[in-house]
Amino acid sequence: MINTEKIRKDFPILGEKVNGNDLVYLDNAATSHKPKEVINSLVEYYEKYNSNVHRGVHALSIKATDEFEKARISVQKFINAKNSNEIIFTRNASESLNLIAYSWGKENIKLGDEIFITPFEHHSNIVPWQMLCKENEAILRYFPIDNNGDIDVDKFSKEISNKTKMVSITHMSNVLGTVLPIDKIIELAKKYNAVTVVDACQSVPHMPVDVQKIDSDFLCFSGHKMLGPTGIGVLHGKEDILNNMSPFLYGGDMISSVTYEDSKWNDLPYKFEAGTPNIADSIGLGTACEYLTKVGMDNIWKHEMELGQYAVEEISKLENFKILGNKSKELRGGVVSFIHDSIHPHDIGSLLDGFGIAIRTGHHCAMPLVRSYGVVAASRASFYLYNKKDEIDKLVEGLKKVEEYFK
Amino acid sequence: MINTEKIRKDFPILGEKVNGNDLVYLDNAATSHKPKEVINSLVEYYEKYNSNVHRGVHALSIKATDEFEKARISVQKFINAKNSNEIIFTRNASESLNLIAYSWGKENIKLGDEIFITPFEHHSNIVPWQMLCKENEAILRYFPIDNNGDIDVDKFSKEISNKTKMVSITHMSNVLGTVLPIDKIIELAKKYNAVTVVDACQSVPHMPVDVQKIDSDFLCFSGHKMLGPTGIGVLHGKEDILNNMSPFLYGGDMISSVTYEDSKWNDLPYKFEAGTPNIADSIGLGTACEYLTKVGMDNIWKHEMELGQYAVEEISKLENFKILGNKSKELRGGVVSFIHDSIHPHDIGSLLDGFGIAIRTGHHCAMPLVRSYGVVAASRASFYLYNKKDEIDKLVEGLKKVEEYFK
Amino acid sequence: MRELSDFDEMYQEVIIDHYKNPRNKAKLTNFTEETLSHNPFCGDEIELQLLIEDGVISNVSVDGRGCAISQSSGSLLSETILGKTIDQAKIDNNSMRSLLKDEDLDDKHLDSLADSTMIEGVKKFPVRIKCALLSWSALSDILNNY
Amino acid sequence: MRELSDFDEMYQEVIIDHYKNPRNKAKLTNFTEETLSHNPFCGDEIELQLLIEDGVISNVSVDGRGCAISQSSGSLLSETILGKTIDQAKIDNNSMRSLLKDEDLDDKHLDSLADSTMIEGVKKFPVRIKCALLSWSALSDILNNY
Ligand SMILES: Cc1ncc(COP(=O)(O)O)c(C=O)c1O
Ligand SMILES: Cc1ncc(COP(=O)(O)O)c(C=O)c1O
Repeated sequence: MINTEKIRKDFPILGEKVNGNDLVYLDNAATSHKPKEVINSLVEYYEKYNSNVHRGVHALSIKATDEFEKARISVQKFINAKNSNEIIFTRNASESLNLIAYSWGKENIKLGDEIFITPFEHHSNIVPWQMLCKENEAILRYFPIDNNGDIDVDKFSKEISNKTKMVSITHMSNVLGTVLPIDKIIELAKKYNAVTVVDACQSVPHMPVDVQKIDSDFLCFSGHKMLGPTGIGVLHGKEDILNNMSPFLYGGDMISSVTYEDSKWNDLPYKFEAGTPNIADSIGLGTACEYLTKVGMDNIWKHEMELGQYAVEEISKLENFKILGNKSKELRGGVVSFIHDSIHPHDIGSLLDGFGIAIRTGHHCAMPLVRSYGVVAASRASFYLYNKKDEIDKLVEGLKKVEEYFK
Repeated sequence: MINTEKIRKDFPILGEKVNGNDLVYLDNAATSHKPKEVINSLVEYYEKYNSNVHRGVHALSIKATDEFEKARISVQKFINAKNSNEIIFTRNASESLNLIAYSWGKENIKLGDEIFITPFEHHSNIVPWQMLCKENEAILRYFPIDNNGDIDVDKFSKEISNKTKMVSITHMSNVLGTVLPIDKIIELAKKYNAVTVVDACQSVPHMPVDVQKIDSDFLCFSGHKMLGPTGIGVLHGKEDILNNMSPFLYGGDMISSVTYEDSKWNDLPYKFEAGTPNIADSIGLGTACEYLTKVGMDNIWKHEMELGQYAVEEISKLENFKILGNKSKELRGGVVSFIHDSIHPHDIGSLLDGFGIAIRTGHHCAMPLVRSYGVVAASRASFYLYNKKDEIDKLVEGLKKVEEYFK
Repeated sequence: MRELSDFDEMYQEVIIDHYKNPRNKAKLTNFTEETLSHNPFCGDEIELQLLIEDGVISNVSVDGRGCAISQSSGSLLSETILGKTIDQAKIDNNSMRSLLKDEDLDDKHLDSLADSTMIEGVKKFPVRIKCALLSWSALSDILNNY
Repeated sequence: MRELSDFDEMYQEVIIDHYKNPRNKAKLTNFTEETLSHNPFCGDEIELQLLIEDGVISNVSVDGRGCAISQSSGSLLSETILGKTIDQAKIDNNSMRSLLKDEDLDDKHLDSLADSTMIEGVKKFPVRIKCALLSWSALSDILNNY
């Protein structure tokens, strides 16, 4: 098990007061906090060896390049990618998904082809495919859902066909906390030679993820949700697929040579990293990966499943609150969304904030999913390695007070 | 005039030793160093109010959103944009230029249309247009050059025509230090209703830039070259043009509503900012703008012109070294590139690094321009507000020693 | 330390009443203007219908989904503008924005806003000001054409 | 504090000599293999031509543009591999990489590299190792087809 109290000391912000109360931060699915190590790695970069990378013969540039490439290797190891050149640094998961749509999608998705996504997706894993399908006259289809509101893989196995060119699925829903059966889905997709994309925004930060085991073609996540800085995301792609793709953004670093008339592309991963990279934040993300590995992803996942289950149980005890999604233990991580009979999530959120409790309220960038529950907004509590049960108790206390207040 | 010694104290890295020598950092055109204020603003964000923006009702999210939007206003004021919603945060200038090519270019550049760029451009202002012209079967043309190697505006005025749909020019060359006559060029472009893009990577950090006065349609720059963090860039566009453009990247924050079938776009600037923004570094860039304003852009520009001129004079005295580009005073900022008769820039760079002097060597991401001088690489010294004349003296001393060494 | 009672200023009794019992909610069959206002960051919606006859708002309907503030504000707005001239509604709209920006307003303007002034308590919760203005933005959309 | 003399290890006399007087620079008219190796980050180029007959490198030309290290390394390479069998050239190529990675090499392998070992001084300047290997990468490109 992990030592939450010890871990909390690594996170300066957790000592902050909010409206006079200790901060209870339950908004980790939106973004996580950062340990001192990560913040220090940024400061160290800027104070000791700040420089542009890849083209310098001077000491700062050499050191910056080294640390930047070491960070790439930290990320590679964290998700067990085969090769560090399969790790493309982007701004965030949204950009990673767009890169796939623009670079792989535009060339490979043809008239009448089908792309499957699930009804659980974040807007970032919906809109790029909607636009691609519009532009290339392809068809965007949604996974079928069973009576419990879960993905119906059996039914999907009858709907997928040779027309299916791509399957893009979230590994874990950022609203429901449900873990999707991506193994089975990817196996099916492979049968039909469909390219697979995993939106791992809510999995890579919280559970052990091994891209070679998952065997996804592409996998995307954001640094800021996994103790890393804002402004850095990752696209993992299999080397041979990335090699066959055209670049996405054009500019410095991604070219091998330019004449007035024409250009040649650089090798992976640089082919996809145009312009001066986000050097400091890449290094910060590398540090975050190392921190998480030190704590142990297995431990973190166990801890969060426990918190998730505890929150489901406790909130379920409140009469007028309803949990969204499947309550079963195995399928759920540390994300719990709920609605109240009559009190709107914003009002809940505002009052909880008065007690120092930070939850997220709204559509969670998953409007279609939230609407499918008959509401436009829900409240969401989401946990991370530094959260503890008594924070969930505070949340439940808070919810009771909110209800009392609006009676 | 500015007080260099006082300014230097604000930059922690300037106290570093390199190979036992005081760091002499003359690689500012590649990236600049960061003052304590900027580094602290990042630390403060992560330690005090880190949170995702725009959708939260809790205190951290409200504070993060406030500071993020204040940073946008700092940038707006820094370049005197009409409205803060004209400031789009990107990763870097390269992404800003690609955004224009993808979003404005793909829809508006038609078969046979012409785009003009200059032979002075950085790859980031060449390759996006090469690709756009290939895809849309348009023609990429280069500004004519006069006998001094400067842009020939008179000749250009005869080459521009109604077929010219876009003119994209660097404000100041990152190799030659030459300031381009963008006022005249934009005036000409307007006559033919061509849309104008200014690559202001080397101007916004170093001289007062007023986008309303310049009257450019688009203007791009990178935060890391102007005391800001890595990973943050800016696209300025005129509101009505941006409003008429389709989005570039799709995902969270940039949409107004999503259904399973369709999506509607959010307002400016969010329409162009998909996914979680680089919150910390946007705030850092805002702080950088305020720092620069405090010192005064007029002062900085005067200081750099002086350094540039001094460097040109001193290096010109060395027999076997040749300065690239126009030597005239009015047209040149603090960037000086030079070549030696027989010693290759990398060898010069390596030896100078031994003395703690950081210059850049290579093609400076402007291969066509550097090749037009008959070489594949050049050495470049580039200055900023914290550089001083005695650093240029050290450079010249170093160059003499290099020559001695290779004799 | 913030107490629950601090919220009373935002959630005035009148506000809660309008939230639980919204006025003028029934859709109009006879209307001249219709608009949907929507906060993309939270999903709240206000649908506003107006019947404008001879420069006067002679009927109004406000429907929507969202928080106590956005919905009660819509209900209050419907009472404030019903029967007003276009010009007066425009003045009210400006007054409302001034009120929430904490600018000075004279009694004449305040009186005209009537119970809509009760939403003023959100000023202490700046992030909720957008909620309070959602319906007024819908009104702006329509009035801008006049 | 780094002294100019520290650089002597990288810029050995032999290196400077090969830089100033590159061997086997003349383009071949009769060759079986040709490749261009290029460092995208700095622009240095090496053009390598080989005449391969019966599994033996019977003629070689190295031409290019770039720094003292990349160009002298190319010139040294041409001397090292001229007359060698494909197999031996492959061994040399591996030896060269081991040498620069500071791995142990026995005398047989070192002897076969001949003067090319003189480039070893770049090890102290890791960023220049790429320069030293540019011509050897060109050689790899060709030998990989054998
Ligand atoms: C003139 C010019 N344009 C564009 C760029 C590209 O900037 P970035 O690498 O930050 O995207 C640079 C910087 O290298 C530059 O000097
Ligand atoms: C499942 C999922 N996908 C995609 C995203 C988008 O991530 P980002 O905003 O960092 O691009 C998020 C985060 O909001 C998410 O939870």
